[in-house]
Amino acid sequence: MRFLVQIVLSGIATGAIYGLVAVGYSVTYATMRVLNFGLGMWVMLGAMVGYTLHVTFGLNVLIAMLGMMTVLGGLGLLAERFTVLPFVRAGSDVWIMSTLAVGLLFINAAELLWGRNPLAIPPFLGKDPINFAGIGIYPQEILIVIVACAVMVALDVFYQYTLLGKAFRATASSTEVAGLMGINTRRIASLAYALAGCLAGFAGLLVAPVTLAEPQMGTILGLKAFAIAIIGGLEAGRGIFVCGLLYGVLEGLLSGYLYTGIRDIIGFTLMILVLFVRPNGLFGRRAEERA
Amino acid sequence: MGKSTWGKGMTLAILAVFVLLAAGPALAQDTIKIGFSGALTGPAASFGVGIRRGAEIAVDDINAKGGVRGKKLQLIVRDSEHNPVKLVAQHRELVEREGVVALLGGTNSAEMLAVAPILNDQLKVPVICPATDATKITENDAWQEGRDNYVFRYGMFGRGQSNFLVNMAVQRFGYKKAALLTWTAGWGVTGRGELTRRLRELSTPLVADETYDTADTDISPQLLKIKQAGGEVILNYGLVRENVYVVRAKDKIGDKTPYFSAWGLATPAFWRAGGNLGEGVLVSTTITADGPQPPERLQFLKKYWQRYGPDMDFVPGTFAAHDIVHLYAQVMEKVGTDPKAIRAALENIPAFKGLVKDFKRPVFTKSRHDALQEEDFVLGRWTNGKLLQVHFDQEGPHVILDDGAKRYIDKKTLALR
Amino acid sequence: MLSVDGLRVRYGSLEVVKGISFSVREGEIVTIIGANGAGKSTTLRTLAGLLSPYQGTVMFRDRKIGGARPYNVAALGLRLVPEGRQLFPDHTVRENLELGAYLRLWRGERTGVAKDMEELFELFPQIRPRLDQRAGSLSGGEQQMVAIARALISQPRLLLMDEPSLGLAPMLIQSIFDALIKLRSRGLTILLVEQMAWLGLGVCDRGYILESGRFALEGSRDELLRHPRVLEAYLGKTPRS
Amino acid sequence: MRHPAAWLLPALAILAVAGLPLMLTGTYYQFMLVIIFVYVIVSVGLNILTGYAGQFSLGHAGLFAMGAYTSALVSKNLAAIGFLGDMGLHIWIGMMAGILMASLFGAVLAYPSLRVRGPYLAMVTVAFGWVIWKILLEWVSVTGGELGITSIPKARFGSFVLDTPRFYYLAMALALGALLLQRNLVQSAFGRKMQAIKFSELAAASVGIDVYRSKVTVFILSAAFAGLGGALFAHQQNFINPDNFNFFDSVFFLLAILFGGAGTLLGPVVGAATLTLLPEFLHGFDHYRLIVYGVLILLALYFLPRGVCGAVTRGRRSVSRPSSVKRRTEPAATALTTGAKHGDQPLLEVRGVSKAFGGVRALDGVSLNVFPGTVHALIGPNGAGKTTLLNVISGVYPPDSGKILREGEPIRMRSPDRAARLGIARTFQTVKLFGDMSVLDHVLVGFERHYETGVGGALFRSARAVRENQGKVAEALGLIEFVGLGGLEGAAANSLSYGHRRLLELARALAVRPGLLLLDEPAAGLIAEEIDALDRLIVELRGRRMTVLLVEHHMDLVMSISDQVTVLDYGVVIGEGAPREIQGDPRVIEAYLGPSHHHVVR
Repeated sequence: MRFLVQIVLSGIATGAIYGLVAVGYSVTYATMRVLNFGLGMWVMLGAMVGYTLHVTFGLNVLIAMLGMMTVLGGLGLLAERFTVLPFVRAGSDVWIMSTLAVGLLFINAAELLWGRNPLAIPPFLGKDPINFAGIGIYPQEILIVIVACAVMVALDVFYQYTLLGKAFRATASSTEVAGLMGINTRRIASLAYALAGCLAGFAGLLVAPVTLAEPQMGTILGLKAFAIAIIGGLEAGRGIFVCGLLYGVLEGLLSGYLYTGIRDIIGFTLMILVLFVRPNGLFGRRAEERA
Repeated sequence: MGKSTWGKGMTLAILAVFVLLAAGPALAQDTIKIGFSGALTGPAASFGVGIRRGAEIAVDDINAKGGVRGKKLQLIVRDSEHNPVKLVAQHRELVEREGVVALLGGTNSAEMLAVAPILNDQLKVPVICPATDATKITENDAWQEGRDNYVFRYGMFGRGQSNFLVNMAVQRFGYKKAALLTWTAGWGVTGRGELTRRLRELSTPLVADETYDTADTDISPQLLKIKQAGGEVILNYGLVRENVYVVRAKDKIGDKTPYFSAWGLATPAFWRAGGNLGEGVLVSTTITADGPQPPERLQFLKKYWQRYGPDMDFVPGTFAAHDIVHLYAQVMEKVGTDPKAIRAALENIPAFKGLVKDFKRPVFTKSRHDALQEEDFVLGRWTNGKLLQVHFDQEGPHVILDDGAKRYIDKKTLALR
Repeated sequence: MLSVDGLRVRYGSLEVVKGISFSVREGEIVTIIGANGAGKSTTLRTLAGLLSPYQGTVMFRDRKIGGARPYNVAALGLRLVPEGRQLFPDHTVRENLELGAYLRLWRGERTGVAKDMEELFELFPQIRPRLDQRAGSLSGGEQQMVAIARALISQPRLLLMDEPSLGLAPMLIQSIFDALIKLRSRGLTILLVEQMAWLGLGVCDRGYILESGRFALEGSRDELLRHPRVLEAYLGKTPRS
Repeated sequence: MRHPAAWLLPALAILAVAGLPLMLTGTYYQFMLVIIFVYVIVSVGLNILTGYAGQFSLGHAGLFAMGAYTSALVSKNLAAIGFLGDMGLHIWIGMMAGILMASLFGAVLAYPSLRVRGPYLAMVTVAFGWVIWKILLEWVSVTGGELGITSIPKARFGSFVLDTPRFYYLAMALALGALLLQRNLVQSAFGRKMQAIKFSELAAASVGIDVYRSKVTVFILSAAFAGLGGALFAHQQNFINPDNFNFFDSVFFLLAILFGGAGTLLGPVVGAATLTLLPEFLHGFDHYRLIVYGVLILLALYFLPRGVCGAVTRGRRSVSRPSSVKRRTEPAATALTTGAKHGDQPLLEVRGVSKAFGGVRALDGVSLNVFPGTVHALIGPNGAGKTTLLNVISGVYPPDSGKILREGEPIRMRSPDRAARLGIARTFQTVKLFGDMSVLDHVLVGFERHYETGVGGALFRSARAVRENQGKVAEALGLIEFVGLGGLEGAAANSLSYGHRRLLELARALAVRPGLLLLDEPAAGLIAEEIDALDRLIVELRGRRMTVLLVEHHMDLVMSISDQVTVLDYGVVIGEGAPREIQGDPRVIEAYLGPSHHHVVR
């Protein structure tokens, strides 16, 4: 029982991060049918830039967080303008490759700027684990779950109750009609891309005290989050987050009760099966070619 | 329209430049070339970079003293990206296009397993590995068939290291029930097999056999299982990042089980990333750079710090690469630069004074291509940011601190008394 | 207010609008009628910035808007009520109206918008009880009313309406057109595109008949209503025997 | 007539490549070139799938791995038990097994993949590749885990060992073979079919192509190439481990064909060669390797959107060569013989068909009869449900209720391709053509249900397939002549004028040899002269006893050629009869012009 609780708790912490990154995919997909295939590298970049601001420059963690998100947001605007927009305008889907290429650039840049060894970022709240009834958990892990949930709620509030959020949803529903309302859909698309980058970076800095920051940290994380975004059904933000949590717990159970090596095999096979049964994800909707 | 033509032209031009670069003739042979191909980028990069730096210092030392037979040494480096196919291709290129006469081995056991038969059957240029430790790299087909074996090693080898770790845990520390916690990637897999074999040989029960994956950030389930199974000691084969997760998970669930690790943790990167959670971890290695050191090593360290800064990524490999270059220089001074002659001569070096070890016996023999043996390995303990060598006396294992104080190790928790 | 000169629009190699010129003066309703495929919607979509003209100029309140982006056109006060309503189906009715007033709300005219919303409820009383429902769940007629309200709340200078009768039952069509007549009496300028000729011509001051991308006929309401060519444009010439 | 240089150039190139080992000393270049050959083979497979059939795969490394591991394990184990080892046959058996295993997994991958599209498809293939890679890592007892499989037997015939230079020629021959098969396939009926699917699945289905089955076939073919490449790779390296079969290798393959030019015959060669050699040229830039890669990818995507080969051969693309076939003088003799029997029984009966889309009733109990050999027009105002009815008849949507009968037999139409196979062909309101495929190819695709040779014949260009193809080309030229596109057969469809596109779509539908032809607004967007030509064409078809159901707004045309007119409004039939009756029907007039204006204006 103790064992079960421990792995479920650990799974939830991992899953919250998966969910947070995965939601980043949906932000861009829902507004402009584009995915940032290199999003994992933005996670890494968030951790790295956060390391510099927080550890190297010794800035307060909140200020470092804001500073990092400003940097990533700016990069997001640039990346959208130069590596996504030209291809979307041309109506081709090679942005799959171009966004991946940007990710490669990031990995290399990070290796040059921050070295290849894992960097430690001190936990935000305290580094001693909390122990109760023989079950241990780090304050940072609790923080991750709470903050990730808070971000999801904030995102929801943004979408549901702010004018800009409503404009985001309108653009997602129909770029054309949103334009007729006077909404600058071009700007919304850039903002969405930047927001996705910010979210990813935020997740990166949040998780780095637990996972360490290093140039390769985003590769697998990005891919898994992508898988989760797909299972959730790219446009359903909340569904994706829930999927992330579930997937984290599933992973914990698999490595706890079976063994680690089989975790991804079962997880990804399950994902293929889910898509086989529901081609647009668990929470997605159908689309067809019209005659 | 103009823009796109211009861009097309530019892209093709860049390609053309690369083609020209490649087609450029190799430099004239006024130097003696030594090749190294290993991972310089990606997750295993710190190994390759460490080896490269150790070798660079040695090459410059030798050249400053006039080189070998009046010729300068030159180190040619390639990035294998941790990929055996790339490494094989680069070995061919180093030998055939660059004309290297001797090689330093790669950073990944699979790479060396792939290239060994090619070196023995086709390229016939000797290689000495400072890092890769699968036993079969040196004990390859040629070795088994008694043919000329071009593959040597100057570092840990799997069987020796596992024997050393298990012997230490069982015989010197006296643990009765062992548990394994190994990395699922290549190095961990061989280590797991070798450790299991040695435990069986010593009839020590293996109560838990857990693994962790590159993507595992929380290893507490595995540790809990080991705890439940009653493991008295955990034997580990893995690299820095995953092991930071291990010590963190141990801290999280309040687990104090003694932790013995193979030499993947014999690098300051472990402490930098893990901090004092790494305190007390015992690591098998060929050399520790901390604590009291002989003057030659201090000299080398000084050169290293001057040139590359205070962080040494892969201590055993960096020192080994330095020794290997000197070994080659010594041999080539004697027999010249024919690779076949170098190989033969390597099996007949009566003695060699290296930084890792002062050999009073032949470094290699025909049947023994591993320079360092079990008895040459040392155990280190992570102590306040330093990997201090563990010594033994009647009272048990102890380390000597910088101030000369002798502190004994508690066998239950590995804490200092 | 709006003047269009020699407008040509193409989809790829298909030329749909083949050089039309017309104008709309402040305060009048102008109707363009024509059979399906004549190019009516294309004309409106081009004016709203959804399509780029291949040739020709479009001037709106002394500014050139041909080829401008839809949000820039909308900011000038030209509003299109698109064919088939095109509400945001997952937004509530209230949100749809807010998005209609996006630019005004962005400028901070919160109270003004609220006041105008009340006025719109008088024009379309059916909307008020539906405010917090998903727009997609409304009936076709209600959706059309919301669509018109969504355009009106932006305080447009010129309203473009694309086939407001499409897919609606005759009863509902009647109430939509009644609303149009009320709007005209308030001095709103409207450019209306309608397939149902008698309906469209009935509310206008002037009209144009579009046939295969060209104007076949233009004139005042009464001239057009009596013209035999109108029927022919829809049901063809008498077949040869 | 082809210019002799057309043969000379490739022949010289092949000779040059074959001569390379003689010029280059040492094994390094040969080793690299063999790797390029291997990657060419895999890329050819992916090119067929992605470049020609338009299906993304980011899991090809998994299929590549299946070939490599199967071949390595089978040949190694056969050698261990001494089975056929003397002859060296165990290696060839291993390679065959590798190809088979990869094909099998291709099928396993195809079934779930093809149910999904876009990013979902990308993810399924990524997941597949990932699972295979993980299994290679984890199933240590079989695959050796990360340390891989060593001492994989060298390829040999008896005692004739295919060592480095000899293996070079084997790999070169296989790579050339792969390119040849690719060319054969692309230029065959099957190849045209898969390209058609890439551009429009609906239009492809409308001529009777079973889209799903074709896609699975392409997937399996593509996997077989990947398997061959993998098997070759294993026996070249004599060592394999999972490092060459992970996600980034899948990206590499995709990048190779995108860079070289997806959907071009030589794209795989250019892409595989460039990307394999590039890192070898970057030794000085090891630390900036990914940056160089990234920048290069971006530059290539930005400035060479169709890849290197696409940029070079821009606009010169004609898959079939009409010039090699004698033109027939008699137009369209076979294609148009499917005239209907005369009779009182309707060819097509629609009985009480209803169809709703989310609460809106597009069709509400519609019934109508189309008699053989007549032109039947379906008119009505915008949104009346005409196109919906056409879509129901052609199997695009299943009706909610009601029946459709053909010659008195009820037919269950599950899909458009089934409708086409029952002899119901159609055109579309917005023309749906196959991108830049030639006019001739479009018509040849239309013959889908009349081909007898399959994929095998296509790959190996069997005599029967060639003969059949020639026959079809002749027939197609006749049809092209008939609709008035004579002389344009080599032109790319997207270079045609709008009117010509409409005619081409008609020719494609006629190639189905339909019993019933559905035309959805054929006159939309046509100028007056083109409408007259269309008018004459339909009359000519009626003269040949073709049955036509026509949706059209252009009333002059409708009234002049129709035998019967049905008027729909709000999904209900409001009038039916001869053209002259319809024109005078007040209900029809009101449906079009709206309620009389007296009600509206106060």
